Amino acid sequence: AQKGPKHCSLRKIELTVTNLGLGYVSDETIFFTYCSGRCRESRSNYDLALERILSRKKRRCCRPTSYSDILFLGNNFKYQTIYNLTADKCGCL
Amino acid sequence: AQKGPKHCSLRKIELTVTNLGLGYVSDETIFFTYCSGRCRESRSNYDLALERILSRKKRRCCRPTSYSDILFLGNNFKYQTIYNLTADKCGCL
Amino acid sequence: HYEYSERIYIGQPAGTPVVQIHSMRETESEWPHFYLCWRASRPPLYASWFHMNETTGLLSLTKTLEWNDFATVGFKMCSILRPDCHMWPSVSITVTLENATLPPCGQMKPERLCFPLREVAPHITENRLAGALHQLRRLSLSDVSVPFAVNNATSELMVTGPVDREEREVYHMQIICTVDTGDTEHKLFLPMHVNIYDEDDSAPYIPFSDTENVVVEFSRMQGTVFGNVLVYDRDTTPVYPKHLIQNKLLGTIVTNDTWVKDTFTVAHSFREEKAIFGNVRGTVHEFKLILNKNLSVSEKRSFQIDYLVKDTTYTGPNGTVMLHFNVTVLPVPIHFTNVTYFFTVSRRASTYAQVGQVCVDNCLKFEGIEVEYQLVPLDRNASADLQSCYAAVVVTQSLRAASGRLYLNDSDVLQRPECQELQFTLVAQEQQQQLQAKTLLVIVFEGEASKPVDSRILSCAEKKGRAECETYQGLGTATGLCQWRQGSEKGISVNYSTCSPDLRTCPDRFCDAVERKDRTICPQDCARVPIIGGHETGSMYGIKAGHGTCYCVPDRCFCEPEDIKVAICNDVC
Amino acid sequence: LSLAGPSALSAAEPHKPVDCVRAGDMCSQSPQCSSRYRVMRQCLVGRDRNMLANRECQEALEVLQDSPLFHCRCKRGMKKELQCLQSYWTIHKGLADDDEFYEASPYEPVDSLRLASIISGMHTSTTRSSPQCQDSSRTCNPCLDATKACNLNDVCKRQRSLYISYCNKGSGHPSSEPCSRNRCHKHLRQFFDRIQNEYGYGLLFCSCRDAACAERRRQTIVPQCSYEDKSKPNCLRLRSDCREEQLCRSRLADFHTNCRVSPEYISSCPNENYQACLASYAGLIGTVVTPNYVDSSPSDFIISPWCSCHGSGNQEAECERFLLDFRNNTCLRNAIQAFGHGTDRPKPATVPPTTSVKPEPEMTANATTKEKMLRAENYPCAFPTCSLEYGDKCSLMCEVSEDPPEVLTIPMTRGQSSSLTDH
Repeated sequence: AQKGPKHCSLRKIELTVTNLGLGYVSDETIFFTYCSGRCRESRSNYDLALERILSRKKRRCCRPTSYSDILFLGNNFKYQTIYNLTADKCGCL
Repeated sequence: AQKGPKHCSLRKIELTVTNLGLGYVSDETIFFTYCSGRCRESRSNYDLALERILSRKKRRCCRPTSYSDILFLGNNFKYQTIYNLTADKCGCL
Repeated sequence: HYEYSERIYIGQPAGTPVVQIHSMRETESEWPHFYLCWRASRPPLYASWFHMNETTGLLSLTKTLEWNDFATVGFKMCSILRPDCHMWPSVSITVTLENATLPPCGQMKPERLCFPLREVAPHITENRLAGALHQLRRLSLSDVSVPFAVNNATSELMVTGPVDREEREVYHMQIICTVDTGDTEHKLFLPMHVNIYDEDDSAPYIPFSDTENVVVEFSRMQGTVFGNVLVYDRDTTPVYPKHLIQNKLLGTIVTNDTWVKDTFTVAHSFREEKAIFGNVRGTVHEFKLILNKNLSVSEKRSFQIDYLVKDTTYTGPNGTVMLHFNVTVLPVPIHFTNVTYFFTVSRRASTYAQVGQVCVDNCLKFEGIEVEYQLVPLDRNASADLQSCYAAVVVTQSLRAASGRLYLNDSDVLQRPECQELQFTLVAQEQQQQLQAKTLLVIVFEGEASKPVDSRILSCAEKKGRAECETYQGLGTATGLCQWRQGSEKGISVNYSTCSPDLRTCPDRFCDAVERKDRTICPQDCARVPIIGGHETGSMYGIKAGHGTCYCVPDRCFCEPEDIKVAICNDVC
Repeated sequence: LSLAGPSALSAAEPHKPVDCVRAGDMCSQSPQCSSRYRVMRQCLVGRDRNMLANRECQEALEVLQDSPLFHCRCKRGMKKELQCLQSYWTIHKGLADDDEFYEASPYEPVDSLRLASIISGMHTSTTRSSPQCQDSSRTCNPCLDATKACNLNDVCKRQRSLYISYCNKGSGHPSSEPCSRNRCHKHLRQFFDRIQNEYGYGLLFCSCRDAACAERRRQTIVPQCSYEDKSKPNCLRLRSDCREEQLCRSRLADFHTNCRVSPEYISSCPNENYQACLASYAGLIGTVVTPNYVDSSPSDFIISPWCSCHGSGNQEAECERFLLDFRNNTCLRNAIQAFGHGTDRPKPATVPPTTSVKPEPEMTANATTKEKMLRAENYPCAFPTCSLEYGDKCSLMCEVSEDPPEVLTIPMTRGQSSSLTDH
């Protein structure tokens, strides 16, 4: 995983479809993009109040705000699609 | 706080604006509504892949999908607004 | 609008007098004639039960009232208006038909016998002829010093001669009624207030001076108000209804100097006062001189403005008064009177650090006078390198005054040893007449330059604590380091804790001309982003008051107490 | 000349009225009525006295008086309320003089029992009789309780937040546009129309023991935007502006009908109906004549529209009378105090705290018994007919003097005495 800036942003890993571990077998290499990082600066009044009232950090999550599908040729020479696999954009939700 | 159903849903606490702990001073009582509960059932291909690749549970968060403002009369007899303070609806994001 | 009201009972015979209407005469030759008119276009069922004597104004019954009369009419109140009826002065008469016979005299409360239902408050106009204004039931009034009397024969309350409202607006009298019911004698006292209507019979007059001396100097902006001359009028001035305004004073500037007419106007306002007119309502009129346009700084004149005021609804003599404004317009020199500017700048300062303020004589008093400032390097033939040093400092226009603010425009220059001292000619130019003033301005760089830590200098306001604040070289820092302000009050306070580039100018609840160049210099004064946590916004933007510590990131600001030990959020919530 | 029964304005009509929207529909189906209705609309557009006096307008009025439009009424908060009021005033505006002091209400009298049950249902719930007030150790603030009740009710909370957001603009608000009084008024009206009376009345009429509670009560309508202004207009100008606009004219007529001080009733309110008065008062909130508490005095509060009688000229008495209908209205005061103490429907025995002072003139009297042959009780004594019809059996003699009486008595014959005072 890429050691990047602290704030919630898009990260990427290069790996084969097989290594996704979803059971698909294909030696095609893809970029698996995901969201990670701090969401501290995007808190709202809701988060502040939650922290004060429940004294628990129910902080915002660094999550994708849009996804993309992956289409590949499996080792069985059939084209397949994995829907909503990679993150396009990230946000603190 | 209300001991409610496991799944991610809206909860509410009755408290005064002062007890929100945001610095506003008003004896007005409001419902502070927030989201809490599990998001296990709403995972996507992205979540599955992430669990496998990073072997870390980046589960979806139970977060508000819409907020409401709170308008109140402070003990200084001035009307004030706290924007996006309470959750209206919840979702696993 | 006067209302008569009376009660009638079942069994009262035809001919019973119900109500006596009075109408006062305007002139000797006038004699009132009384007619009944109905609110709706067609007389109601009960119209035929009443007769109005055309000359005496006495309304009486024409039939004896029976029980079914009550049933047929029911409770409905209908109002009929005959076409010509509203062409004449009219009063409304409400007759209440009681569902009962007349109670015997002994059972009737003395008050009922003596006085009508409603509080009695007749209104008569001043300066009118004597005459009856109200029917006091079989009342008699012996002569009293007030201008009222009772005609013992007819029990009519009379006014005995013209009354003057400006002397007295209302007469508080008391009716004493003695009721002899056979075995007991009741004496009853009832207050009666007769109000006097006003008409425009008083001329306007000037209580103090009719002249005001006006000096126009630094305030030369259109709309500026000078002076105030008072005119009194003992008459009232109704503000409603607009088209019936009485006692209106109109004024005109008496001059054929077109410059004066174009440049000045006189504003008139009025208010009702009582105490100064002997506890009778009168009107105080105010006349103020107003600049119609911006005056140039070089204008220099002395003249007198005469203003003729006329009472448009007063017909008597001396209905006009003349006011005078002695006006002196002084020129405003654009000048630096023996002033040279000398500023020092730390070499550690960062871009947008504020260096100081420049101001021509009296510039802080200027209104409607625009002055722009320029820095011109003194040594025009300096080498290119040296010339580039001069780019370090720039001057910009203040927003609230005709002064200039100097600030550091390029902190890299501070790194260059050759840039030691900058000598400028400071040029101030007035924008309308292009008048100029010049003086010397020297800036000396002092101290050692600090190595730039981070190419991207961020806002001091991002720092949340004293330690990280006072070690950070944020934007706009004069000393090279941000300054921490520690608040102490609980709750939402104007003295919130925060990290600032320069506590002299930020936060001061004013987004000044330099801070406005980049809102991250002082978001506390200039932020237009959401503010999270307990706060009060400034009148236009920024944080007027905050809870605990206020700090800002690019897209929002936070105000929260420092006591929350906030763990850095790891990737997983 | 108008003939009125004992309770003139608010008495129930002999037959149940249809609402004016339906009456308008019925009229439009009759060629005779619809044509006259159109003529009447034209007559009023001119609004000029002579226009109303012309033959055609008068003839139209005569026909319309026999149509259902003459007896129709409207209901507060009904669908098409504005259309209903327009039909009503098309007829009644033609009948009324311009400067009629009291106008009949276009609204159907509210069934006080139905209203009372709504409000009494509230006594048991969260507002006025909440435990906090009985327990003297804790500061009792019924207005705060009323706010809590509203905040914890979804509809009330949303509607309250809505009007506050419109009325509180411009005071340190990020967007800092100035408050728009029209929009503020619109949402205040919407608040009182849409939420249950128990919540609205709780906020408006909560009873207070201290200034903090009273100030919260005063702030309910966000007076800085909905009520106060730089200067105070003349009250007659305010009334005239109100009567130019149908909703305000209706709500003012309704207030005058239901809150008019009626000395013949113990409660000072017409038909002893506190609720109708409270409803009419609430109906004025959000109109040009929006009334409010003038300060934060807890119990001896004063309510007034934002106007004064300065500059009334010769109409000062009328102006003062309009103003006193708010500032010195015992019916309104009793209704509010009764609501605050949970005793909204006065039992005839319970004499309310303030008996009416108007228009009964304060009279002082003293009686001396004299031997008299006549037994007065059995002689009907009609005043002023008494003297004309029954000769001197019932003789009345009164004098006028200026108070305070510096009494000068002039010797008179028996049965006649006169005294003279001036100040």
